[in-house]
Amino acid sequence: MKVTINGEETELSNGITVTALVESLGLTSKRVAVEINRDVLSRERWNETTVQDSDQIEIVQFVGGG
Amino acid sequence: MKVTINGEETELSNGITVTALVESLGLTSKRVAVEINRDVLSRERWNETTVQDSDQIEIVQFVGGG
Amino acid sequence: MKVTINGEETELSNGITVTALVESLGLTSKRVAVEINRDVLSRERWNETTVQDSDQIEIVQFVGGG
Amino acid sequence: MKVTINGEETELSNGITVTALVESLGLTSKRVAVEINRDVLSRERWNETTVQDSDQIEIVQFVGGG
Amino acid sequence: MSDQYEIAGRSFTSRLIVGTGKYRDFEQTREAVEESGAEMVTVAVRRVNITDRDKENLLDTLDPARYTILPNTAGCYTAEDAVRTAKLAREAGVGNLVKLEVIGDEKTLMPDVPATLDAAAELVRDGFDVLPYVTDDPVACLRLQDMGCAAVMPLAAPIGSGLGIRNPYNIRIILEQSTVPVIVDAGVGTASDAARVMELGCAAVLMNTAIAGAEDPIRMARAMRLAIQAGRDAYCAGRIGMKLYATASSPITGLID
Amino acid sequence: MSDQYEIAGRSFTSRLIVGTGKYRDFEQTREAVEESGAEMVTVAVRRVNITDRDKENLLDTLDPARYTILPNTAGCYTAEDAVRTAKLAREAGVGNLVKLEVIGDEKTLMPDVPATLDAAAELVRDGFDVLPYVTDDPVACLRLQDMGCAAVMPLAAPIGSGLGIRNPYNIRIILEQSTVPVIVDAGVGTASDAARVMELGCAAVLMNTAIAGAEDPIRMARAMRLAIQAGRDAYCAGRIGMKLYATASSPITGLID
Amino acid sequence: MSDQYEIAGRSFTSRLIVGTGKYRDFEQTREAVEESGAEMVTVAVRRVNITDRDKENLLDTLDPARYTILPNTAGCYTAEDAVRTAKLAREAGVGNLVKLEVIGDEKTLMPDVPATLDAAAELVRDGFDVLPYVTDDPVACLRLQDMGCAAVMPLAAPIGSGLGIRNPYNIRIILEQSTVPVIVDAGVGTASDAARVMELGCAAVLMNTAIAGAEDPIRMARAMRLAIQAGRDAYCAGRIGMKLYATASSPITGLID
Amino acid sequence: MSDQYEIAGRSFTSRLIVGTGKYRDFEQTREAVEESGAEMVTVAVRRVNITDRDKENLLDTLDPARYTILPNTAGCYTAEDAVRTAKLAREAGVGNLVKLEVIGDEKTLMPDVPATLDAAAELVRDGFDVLPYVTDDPVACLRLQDMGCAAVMPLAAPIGSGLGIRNPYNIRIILEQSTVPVIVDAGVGTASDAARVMELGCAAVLMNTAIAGAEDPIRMARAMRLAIQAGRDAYCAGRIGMKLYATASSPITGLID
Repeated sequence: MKVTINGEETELSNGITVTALVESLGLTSKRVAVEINRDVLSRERWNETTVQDSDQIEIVQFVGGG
Repeated sequence: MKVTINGEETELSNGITVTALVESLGLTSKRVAVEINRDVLSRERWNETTVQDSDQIEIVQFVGGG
Repeated sequence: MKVTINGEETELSNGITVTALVESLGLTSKRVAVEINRDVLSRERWNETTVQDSDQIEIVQFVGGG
Repeated sequence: MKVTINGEETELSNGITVTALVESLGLTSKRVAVEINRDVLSRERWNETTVQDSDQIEIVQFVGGG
Repeated sequence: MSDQYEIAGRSFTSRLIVGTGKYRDFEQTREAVEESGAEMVTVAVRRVNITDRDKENLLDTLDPARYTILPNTAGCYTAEDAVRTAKLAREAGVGNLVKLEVIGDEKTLMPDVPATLDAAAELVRDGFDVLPYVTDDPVACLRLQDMGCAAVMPLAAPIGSGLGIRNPYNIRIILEQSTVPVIVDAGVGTASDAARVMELGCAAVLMNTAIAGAEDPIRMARAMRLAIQAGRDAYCAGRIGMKLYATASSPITGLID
Repeated sequence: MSDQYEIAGRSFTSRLIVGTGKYRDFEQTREAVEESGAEMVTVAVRRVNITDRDKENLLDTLDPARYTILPNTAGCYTAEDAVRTAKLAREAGVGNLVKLEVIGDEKTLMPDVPATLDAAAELVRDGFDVLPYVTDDPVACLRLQDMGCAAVMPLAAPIGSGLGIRNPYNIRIILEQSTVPVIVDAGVGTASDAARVMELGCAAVLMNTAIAGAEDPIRMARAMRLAIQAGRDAYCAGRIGMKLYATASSPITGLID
Repeated sequence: MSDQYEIAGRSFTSRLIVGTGKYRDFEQTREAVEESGAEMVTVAVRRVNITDRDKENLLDTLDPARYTILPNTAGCYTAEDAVRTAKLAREAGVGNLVKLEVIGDEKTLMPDVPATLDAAAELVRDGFDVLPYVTDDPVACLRLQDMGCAAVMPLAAPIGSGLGIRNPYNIRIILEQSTVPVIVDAGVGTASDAARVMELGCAAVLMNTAIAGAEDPIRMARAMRLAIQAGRDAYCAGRIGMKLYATASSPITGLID
Repeated sequence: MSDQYEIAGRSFTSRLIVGTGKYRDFEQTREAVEESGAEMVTVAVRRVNITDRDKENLLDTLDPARYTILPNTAGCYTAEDAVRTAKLAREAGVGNLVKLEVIGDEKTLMPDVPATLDAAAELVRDGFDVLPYVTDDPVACLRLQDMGCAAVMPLAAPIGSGLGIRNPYNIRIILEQSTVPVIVDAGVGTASDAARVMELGCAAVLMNTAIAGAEDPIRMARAMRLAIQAGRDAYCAGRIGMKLYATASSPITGLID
């Protein structure tokens, strides 16, 4: 299926959970946050949440700012 | 009937028109505006408009201001 | 004889008066002042004063200034 | 003899040296400077200098200042 | 030198707009306005005193045929009251200009920016030519301009403070971005303040207390008229630059030895 | 309202004194002086050009019968040269007024205070009415006044800098102590600067570059005339005080519910 | 002398809050923050670069166990985006503090007051400790305080302008009315600006560009740390009053004749 | 970071020079000087009280072995008295440094420029290292430097006025022309004033009343020590430029959609 991650179209295997997605991106240990279709997804719900076709996913972290 | 004009309770005879009211107050010639129950009443409609019991009436004019 | 007028060496005939000098320069009618050897020479004394050899003469007027 | 010390007339025995005067005032150990008749007297010359009648003597020290 | 500016299709030569509050009496008001040379005057909307109606009306003193009357919404603390007051003013028959003023705090009389924006939007929709009094907030001025206000009127300093133009930097930003006239309203204290506003490139100045509150209001009215002409002339004349120092104004040649 | 001031027994209505340097030509000089409304103008003393004498004389343009001529000693770096220059100026027949100027540094053109004091003392002894240009130094101004100068002329900022009145505090001290007119000379850049000087209570302002150096000198001359009238009026009218905030200029009674 | 202040129940000794943007690299960021003595640092929320994930994470450099992390909503132009960004930041696990920033104009980066008020209200309802960056608008600050923000953060001047505190009068009004800490955010350019903010009585100063943009950021970080301590000490020490002049600091008795 | 400056061959790390007048007692003087971190202190020269000699001597409190003692000529109104006082100070055995001060007016305590120049010339001839207190007069400072003074000490504002640096433009001119250290003396009121002096590039600041006159002199002494380090650091660190507006300090890439 096709989803959009941080603005880029990406091909993902059906039924993948957010936990698996984050792991596949090597971000598990990082302080990141995930938003799906403009709703923030709390870390506790990553496991039970499977990515749906054409989801809009945002994965963010902290960078330098003022 | 009782109405409130500029915050003061006043006794008026039933069926009085706004034109008559303004005249009775000696303001006909003056540049005044009338509001009834928070709606501005255009001068053209003074004649056809009769004051109702317990109307809230505001009659205003211009004064010095900055 | 040689004199210096406004910084420039000039040849003058002996015995010339300041009046004559000013006239020869076409400045009689102008509002000018004359200094000889660093002393101001009042207009009344132009007539009686003859220029001496090697005199340092300044002839000034008014110009725009702030 | 009479001298003036710091503006006050004082009676001193004739022939007294500046060293003795300063000592009599208990100022020997202090950082003070002496002026006689408006001339500063260097410390080296205190010994050889005897106070004269009607001398104007100033004895100063350091105080708080900005 | 003709040098006019326009507000909502009306042309004005005088760049001084004066308030009519705080004067001793109507006669002093009339004299001060006259001396100020103003072509537009602000007025407030207040209840007729029903029990004592005889006292003269301000507009008997200031003929609307001669002066453009700019009713204000002074004293309103909500968008709704400001809109009601504006509508009443228009109904009283002096046209559709309004000085919109929504106060946010009775202690400082500083404007309430969100309420001012809301009221401005409604009044513009309703066909008013809106002149909003607002803080020296470039973004608020941008919004007011974009929604169709006839001018923007940032404050120089709080009403009646006399502090003069506290933040010329914001005024400069507002001028840079504005496509409508920028009129500085409130805070001017003395003549040089008014001149300085004009030197920044503002279209006009609106004031009341600085004149009415002076020991001699009539003379101060003249001072302000002259100061605003002076500041405008200086702006148009192109002032000299600033340098740490110094160039001689007398020639440096022809000096005596 | 007649509101004159006196210098050395002469009365003046205009509180603007203008220099005549740096103009494009005599015609522009004449127009600018005319527009400025000045009654007194400064001029410099320079050598006649012997080899080319034909060019018009400044005083053919500015009739001494109409304008009080104030010769300056600009360009002098010693008391002696300043005194010689002043004497030559007097001899040229425009009276005994002199703007004394002894420069201490050619880069900044700032005055040399000790040399100015020395020259002033000699010129006063010699019967001149001395108007000394000096730093904004209260003590120097006190000395100049005590020795009999007709006025004191502290600078607002360096000549030609256009920085305006850099240190109003010193000017205020000088005003407080002075028994002769205080004329601010040099440094004014634009109209509001001039108005501000007058609002401090100064008797007059002397300027040259601010007008002659503007893109449109004639219009700036007008700006300065108006600004100085405005500042003087504001000073006399008694401005409102300054507050952190705020007093309503519209009545707070009679508001609609 | 212990002299702490509190924000949302947390106590801080350092009154300098620093941003972490615009540094050469994380190492320089770390050094500057270290030298600044800051206990709270602002960070931005941005997308992970999916294609190049390896680069170090800022919070590996600035340990949240040591520094209070203050995520900002920089770059948001609507209340909705600001709220989403704040929620993401909280979800990333650094607590519920947020520096709310809703920009109104990309050219000047000035805040959008109405959008800031809307976002603040929603974030407060949602349990955030909100530190809103806003114009120096006393009414806006009053609203933010009344709705339960943990502090108000008026700007000294536009972000990155380095103009220092443009309008101390507004800051004074805000201080007078505030029951929450007043933190000046943005516009500080150099050490004396920071000291002056503290001398007005503000609780703290937030800055980024002034340090990161200096030629020597590490030394400027130190300058700011010292300046803020200095300004705070001066505020607490009770400065001398201002007089036009003058009192001797050396005794006037005991002078030699 | 070692960052010393030199006066007359002596090196100093602290750029704060403090006066010792106006303190409650010697103990408070000692504490304040200690807290200020000053390495040089000014003292006055006064008559010993012959009738009551027992009271402690200031230099028992401030050990000349630890502090460089800078005697002043405060209270002198003529060059002659200043020279006599300087010679007495030197004779008292604290070296040949002197803060030359010749007052021109007892009301404002402003310096007498000509008398200061005369006294300075004589003291330099007599082998003193002269630190002259003078107005912010660039020409006077040039003369003092040319005659061999060890530094120039223009005032920020009148002694004890607390007005801060009234005319930074003159100080900048003086800095531009000076080959000796420029020390601002007198007029500083609070910490930001001191920081600002250093940011202009001055070598040091001399103050007394600002510390001694504060409600808490010890804490103000600390404030001044920190402020002067801060201002010096900021000067050396190279501050950001000033812009009317604005550059983002958070990255503008990676924003969420």
